[in-house]
Amino acid sequence: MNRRTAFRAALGVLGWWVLLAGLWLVFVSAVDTLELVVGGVVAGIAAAAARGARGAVSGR
Amino acid sequence: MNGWTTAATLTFAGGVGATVWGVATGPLRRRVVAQNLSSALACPGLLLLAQGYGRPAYVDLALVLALLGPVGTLVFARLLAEELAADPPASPWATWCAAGFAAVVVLVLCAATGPGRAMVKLLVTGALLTGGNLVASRALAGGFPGGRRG
Amino acid sequence: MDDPAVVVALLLVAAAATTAVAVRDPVRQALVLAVLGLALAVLFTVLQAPDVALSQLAVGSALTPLLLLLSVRKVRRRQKQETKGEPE
Amino acid sequence: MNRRVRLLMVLAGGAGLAALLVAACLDMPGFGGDRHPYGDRAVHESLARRTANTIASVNFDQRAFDTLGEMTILFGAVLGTVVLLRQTRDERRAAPRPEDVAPPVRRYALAVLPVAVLTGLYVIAHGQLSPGGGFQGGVVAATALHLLYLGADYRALERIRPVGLYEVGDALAASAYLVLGLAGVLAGTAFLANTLLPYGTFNTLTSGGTVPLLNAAIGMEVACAVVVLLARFLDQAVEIEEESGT
Repeated sequence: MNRRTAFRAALGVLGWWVLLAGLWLVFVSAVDTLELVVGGVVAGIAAAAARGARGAVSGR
Repeated sequence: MNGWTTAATLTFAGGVGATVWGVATGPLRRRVVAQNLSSALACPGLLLLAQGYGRPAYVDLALVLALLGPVGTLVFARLLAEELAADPPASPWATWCAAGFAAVVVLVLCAATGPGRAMVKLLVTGALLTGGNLVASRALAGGFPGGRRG
Repeated sequence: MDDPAVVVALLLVAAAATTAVAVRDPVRQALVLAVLGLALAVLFTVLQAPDVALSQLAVGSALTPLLLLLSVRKVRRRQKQETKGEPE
Repeated sequence: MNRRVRLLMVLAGGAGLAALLVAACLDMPGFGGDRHPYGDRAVHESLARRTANTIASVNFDQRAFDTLGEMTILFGAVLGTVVLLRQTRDERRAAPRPEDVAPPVRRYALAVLPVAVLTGLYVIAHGQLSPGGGFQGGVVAATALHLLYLGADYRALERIRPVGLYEVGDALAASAYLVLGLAGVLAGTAFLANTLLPYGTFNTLTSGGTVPLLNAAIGMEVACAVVVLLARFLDQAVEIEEESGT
């Protein structure tokens, strides 16, 4: 993996994180600090899953 | 009973009732389409119930169904690919009708909810449902051209 | 019992459950079971039990069909192997 | 004791049970009535502990011991499946073959997988606030992973699903539930008593004392258990075949 593909992968994960954190904000009924922290962590987990899935499909 | 729950009851009686009949009779190609339509019709019904009971938390039910209903149809499309390749289902008419019905219900509910995060949640649910059902219907009609292998 | 939604949901469950018993082929039974799960989820929702309905949706819509169809596939593969006498 | 005596005993026992059931049914409150002695008490208790979702309060606080039993049943069932569906000596593993998938189906699977994982975790985290909880969310998250099998093939799923790790996660989550229960004993109250943590503000993520923590433990346990269960079924259906000529 050279620097260019690593950069693109990081960009992809970041994009997924932003999208999923936004979805979390839409799902929850009331927003507070803890909700934001938990949402950020959960969106990170889901973004990692998205990255892993893409890698598993294309890495044949 | 109010207008929303009446609409939901009619959806369940007419739509889901018809899919129970469809899944119980006929060749396999009709049954898998009926299974796909059942989640496409039950999900708007659940959204209508959430509005009718005045409980926004019930929208979570429709959200989970919008995610997992099409996944269930993909399971059938994937594992019955050989049988379905021999006798492929073609139902653009019914699928588009169900998708249109879901879209109308979601838009009406959005108008009733008013702008806000709750409206975006409804729109996300509707997009996941219609997109998922269209893809699942595509998968049933030859989404796995290799037949059953891995 | 005077709520039409409850009556409709009960009738749907009764029809789908009877069909699930009457159908003999396991593949078609799995299809009916998926719709039966949906009808049960509707029944639980109109009876104001959304937690149970969510459990039913989570398990019934994708997990149960997957387990059933994988079992059917294993059995069929073994039958095919036995009739051919060699692995596919 | 011959056949006839046994039959008579069964009939007598069955008749007694039927009589008791009928007597109980006759004294039940009417369907959809407004008298709910147990419901009123459960709602009162759950509000006293600031748990918005009464069902979560019943499952993880008032009757948390029942949930421990249910978790043990799932754990044992998965353990039994792992033992029964193992690879025996006269079976061999064939490498799963790649699968042709139509591009829209593959794109859909890759796009929905993270959204479904997020939704599963959302359902687990908000178990004490809205419908849902550890079991429902765990099943949704575990099902989401298998979109990779549906939208691609088994080799892709195997790459992101080390079964051993999920087995460890299953056991760890089950132990976490027990440890949370024992913490109550060490704190001087009772097993699984909800007295350890402050009850928090009503209708926020921290409300309900230990309910969110028990929900998280159950969520992890169920998600890992479902992944392990499906892994055994998939192995049998896709990879394991009998030796030829046996």
